[in-house]
Amino acid sequence: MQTLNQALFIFFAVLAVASAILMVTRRNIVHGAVFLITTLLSTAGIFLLLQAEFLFIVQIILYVGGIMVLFVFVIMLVDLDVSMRLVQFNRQWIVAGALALVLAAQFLFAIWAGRGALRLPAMAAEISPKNTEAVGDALFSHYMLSFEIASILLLVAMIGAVVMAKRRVG
Amino acid sequence: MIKTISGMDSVNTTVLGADEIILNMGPQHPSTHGVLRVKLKLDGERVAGSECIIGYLHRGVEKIAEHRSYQQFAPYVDRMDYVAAVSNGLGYCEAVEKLLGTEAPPRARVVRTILTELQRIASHLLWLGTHALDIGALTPVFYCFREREEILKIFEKYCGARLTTHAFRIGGLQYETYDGFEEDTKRFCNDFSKKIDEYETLLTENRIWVGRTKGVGILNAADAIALGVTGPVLRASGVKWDLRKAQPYAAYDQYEFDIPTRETGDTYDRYVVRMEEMRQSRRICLQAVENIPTGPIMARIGKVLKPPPGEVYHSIEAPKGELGYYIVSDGTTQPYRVRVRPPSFINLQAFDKMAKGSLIADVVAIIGTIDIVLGEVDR
Amino acid sequence: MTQRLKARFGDAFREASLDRKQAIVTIALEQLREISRYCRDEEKFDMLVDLTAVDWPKREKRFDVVLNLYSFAKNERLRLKAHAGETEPAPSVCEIWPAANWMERECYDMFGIVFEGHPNLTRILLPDEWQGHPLRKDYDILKQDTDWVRENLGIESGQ
Amino acid sequence: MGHLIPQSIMPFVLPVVYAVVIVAVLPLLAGYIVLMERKVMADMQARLGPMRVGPHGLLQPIADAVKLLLKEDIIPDKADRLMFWFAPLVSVTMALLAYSALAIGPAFQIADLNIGLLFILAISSLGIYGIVLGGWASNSHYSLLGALRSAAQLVSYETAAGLALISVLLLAGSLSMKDIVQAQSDQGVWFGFSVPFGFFIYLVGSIAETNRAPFDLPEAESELVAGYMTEYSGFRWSLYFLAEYANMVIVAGIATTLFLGGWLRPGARYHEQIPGTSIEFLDALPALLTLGVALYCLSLVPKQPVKIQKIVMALVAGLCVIIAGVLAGALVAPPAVMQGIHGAFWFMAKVFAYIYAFLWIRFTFPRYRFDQLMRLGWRFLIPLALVNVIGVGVAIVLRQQWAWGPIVSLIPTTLATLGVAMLLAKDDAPVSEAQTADGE
Repeated sequence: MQTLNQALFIFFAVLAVASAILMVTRRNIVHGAVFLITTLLSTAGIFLLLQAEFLFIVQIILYVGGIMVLFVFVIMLVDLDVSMRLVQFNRQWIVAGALALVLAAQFLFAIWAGRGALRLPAMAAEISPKNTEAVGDALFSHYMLSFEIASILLLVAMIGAVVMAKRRVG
Repeated sequence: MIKTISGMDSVNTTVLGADEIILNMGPQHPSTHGVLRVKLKLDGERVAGSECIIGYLHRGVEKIAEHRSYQQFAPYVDRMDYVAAVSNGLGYCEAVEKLLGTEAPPRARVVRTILTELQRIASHLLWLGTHALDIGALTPVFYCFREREEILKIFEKYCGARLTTHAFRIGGLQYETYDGFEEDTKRFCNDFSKKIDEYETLLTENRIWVGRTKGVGILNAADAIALGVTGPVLRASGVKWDLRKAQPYAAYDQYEFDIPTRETGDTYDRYVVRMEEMRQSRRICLQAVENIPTGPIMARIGKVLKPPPGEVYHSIEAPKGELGYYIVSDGTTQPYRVRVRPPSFINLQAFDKMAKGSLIADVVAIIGTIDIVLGEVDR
Repeated sequence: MTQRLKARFGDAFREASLDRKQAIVTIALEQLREISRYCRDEEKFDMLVDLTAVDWPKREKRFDVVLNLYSFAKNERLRLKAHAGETEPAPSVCEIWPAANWMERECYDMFGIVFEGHPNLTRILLPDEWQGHPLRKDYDILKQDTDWVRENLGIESGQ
Repeated sequence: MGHLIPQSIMPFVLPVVYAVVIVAVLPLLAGYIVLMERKVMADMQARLGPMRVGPHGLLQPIADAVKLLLKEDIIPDKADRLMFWFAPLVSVTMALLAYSALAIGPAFQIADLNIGLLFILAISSLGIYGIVLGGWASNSHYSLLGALRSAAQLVSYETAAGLALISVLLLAGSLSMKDIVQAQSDQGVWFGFSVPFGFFIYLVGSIAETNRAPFDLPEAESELVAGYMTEYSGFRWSLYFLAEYANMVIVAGIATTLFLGGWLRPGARYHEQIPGTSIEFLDALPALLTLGVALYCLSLVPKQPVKIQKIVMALVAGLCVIIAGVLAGALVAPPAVMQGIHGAFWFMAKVFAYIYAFLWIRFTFPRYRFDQLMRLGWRFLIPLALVNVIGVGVAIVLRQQWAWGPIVSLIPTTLATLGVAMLLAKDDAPVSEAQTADGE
């Protein structure tokens, strides 16, 4: 079981990184969106490997099933004419490159510093099979307040959207 | 701003204005009841304007009429509204009889009335089936065709043809009614009332059907009269007018039947009016079959018809509306000019007024509810 | 009814006759629009049943523009006839009865009678680039649009 | 046989076998559902349906499959090749993936995830990509419009169906398919009866989710030709077709598991036996039924005109006899095996009953217009589903606080939801404010 677990982990990791790179370099917007979806799916796969099925499911339903659908909707409704497909590189990529390097340096340092403590998790201790209940309990007991705030925020956002839509149609 | 739209057949048309697009419902569109092409100017989902392009089925019937004798032209009349051939024939024969100043014998007139009413039921059945199919109900079309088959069998037994029957001759009838004609008609009429109830249960209270037809393609009485619309479409807008009652012809004055009308003039009302008309036609048939007078079936007119010079306009109540014939004769055996007043052609004019402001899905329902036959529109 | 018309329009009112018990009134072409308006408003002929034309090549005013009217109130029919010359434009009655729109277009398409005042007088049944007006008596029935066939189908039409 | 396979992949063997079986059987099943649909449609429309290929058209699906394989596979010229090829794949894989959590019988389940139901919901919601990308890739305006419409429809009806499922989960208390069925057998009542509104909403939601019947607007023939499938042809089109029918079976499976008691035998409680044996009458029913079908097929054999059709009909009769034998044999087998086989039979019977309901609805109702479709979804179904969830919640509280019986506690809330439904449905027009006042 152990080797299979690792093999899957490596597979998902490589998939995630590769599709992330591909996403950025694609000229065709829709291809980019599809690669973004594969990245999200591979991160979901990693969640599953850590026995956190609830997170796996939420990741899929929320990100891939919800948000990305809106992304694809927008891409299709706003009919991007051909010019958008041309190469978009302009001067700013130098700045972006520098930032990426800085970030990479931080990562490397963190890995190097914590080298000792870092061991591939042998086999994550068997989290209680019913982690859905665990998440549920935590959400409604310790984090009750934040849960309420989040829900109000969402409510406001929804009402805002409706009002804007009404004004455009009206 | 969505780019070009390609209809079934037409060439791409580029975009207009901000978000106005031209959508072509081309001649081969599945639900245009024949070769009708509608150019819809769409604002998003709504129809901003529409233009009907017709003439794909124009065969120049009126030009041919000037080179045929009166009897030879009779079969051409069936090819115009090929769904209601018998009533076309009745219109033409009665017009020429008026031109000659003669009258068909009583027996012929009664048999003509029965066959025309059966043809009206058949035409309405075909309308109901295709109209329901356009709106998505898959089952009524088969029920309707099953009943229509019975009627076509009666026609076939009587005059050998099912669709373009050429059942009548100028001056009366060619064939005596086959024995068993009365029984067949009676049997059909008796079980037809049960069948109509079947359609009613399937559609009339069906929430989705009502949702798809109520308030769609509204035409009020004033517009209807101004646009010269006639037939069920006019009666659904609230005008109680039917040629069979207003100016009776054939043997309609001997039977009592009532004229269904509705007020709002939307697709649902036209549906109800036509369903009621089918019931009334059945009533007429039953009354007529009871006592078909005996006697000759052909008036005494010579083989060669030479009507005195002059002109006549005679119109009957065809299933689609008022079908009129304006015949000018110059005393020879061939008509000088035959002008056909086609109900579908003039009813189609009202399409633009009905379609404005409706959705694409409704356009299909509106074409269906006007009940046009392109053979008659293009002649 | 004829007396009221004669009193109202005098010379424009040519003659009234009965053919096979159907009322026909012949009027001058120029007055067509006024008389139509009069018929619709005062005489209650609120529906234009049919508008068509008949071609009499031997007469100097070659075309008969024929309007069939019907009155719901009186349940009566009336036929207005006006003589129009070959190139003489006829007044359009579209504003009075919108039904006339397509019928006038068909008359133009088939006879070549120009109805001035018509919203878009174009051919309705025949293709737009068609030459000639078929329903005229001098238009031979065998005459086919040979060049359309040659141009689109690249063959000689067999007619 | 256990020792043959190395220990490390032992737990994977059975699921893989089941998976292979399902993937193999599904195209066949989809084909025969199409045949069933055409036969039922014909029956309702006073005609016969496909009769030519094989006896009573039984070989029609095979003929369809071969035709689709041989058909030329056209790709529109300016189409986005990669997407055009990728989209149907997405649809089919998502449809097949959802089978993994479906519990066909107590024994026959690929993976008993403890989030089974949620997993199926998530996967079937990914099906939208297949449709949307397909519409985009075929680069014709008609399919783009069709794709967007069907995506909008799926998204909005998924919420309604999801809420309906939540109301059942409240009663079942667990997400795993097995536990839900177990809960139903413990409570002795199928959730379809205890939460009738949940069942109704789910029925409507599932019809809309699989683009069928009154909600098949995206591929409404009269307006947008064939929606997102317009440009596809040949085998690619059949992938979409397979995905649609697979979705239909999944949705039927979920409904059976949640509302119709999965593999529980109807009338689980009364046990009168066939005189002289220990076999309960209801247990023997499946065997008798299939035997009856077999005899009927045998009686048809002589009537077949063509010789080949006689053979095929005889084969079919033989197949039925074998199934009957297996079912009868299971009666005497140890309870676990009997439970497994009979469970599978009852499950499939209910799934086909549910699909029959789909077909029935499809042939009686005309099609909704798009805005009516959306109004029904957002203004009638979702509010009703919310009220239903509140109602069930209140029922559970009633049951725990005052220990009312499982059924008794549900009656008041169901009536309340009924009231709200009438209120909402009264005027198809916008929903009045009254609907929030409910849920005492």
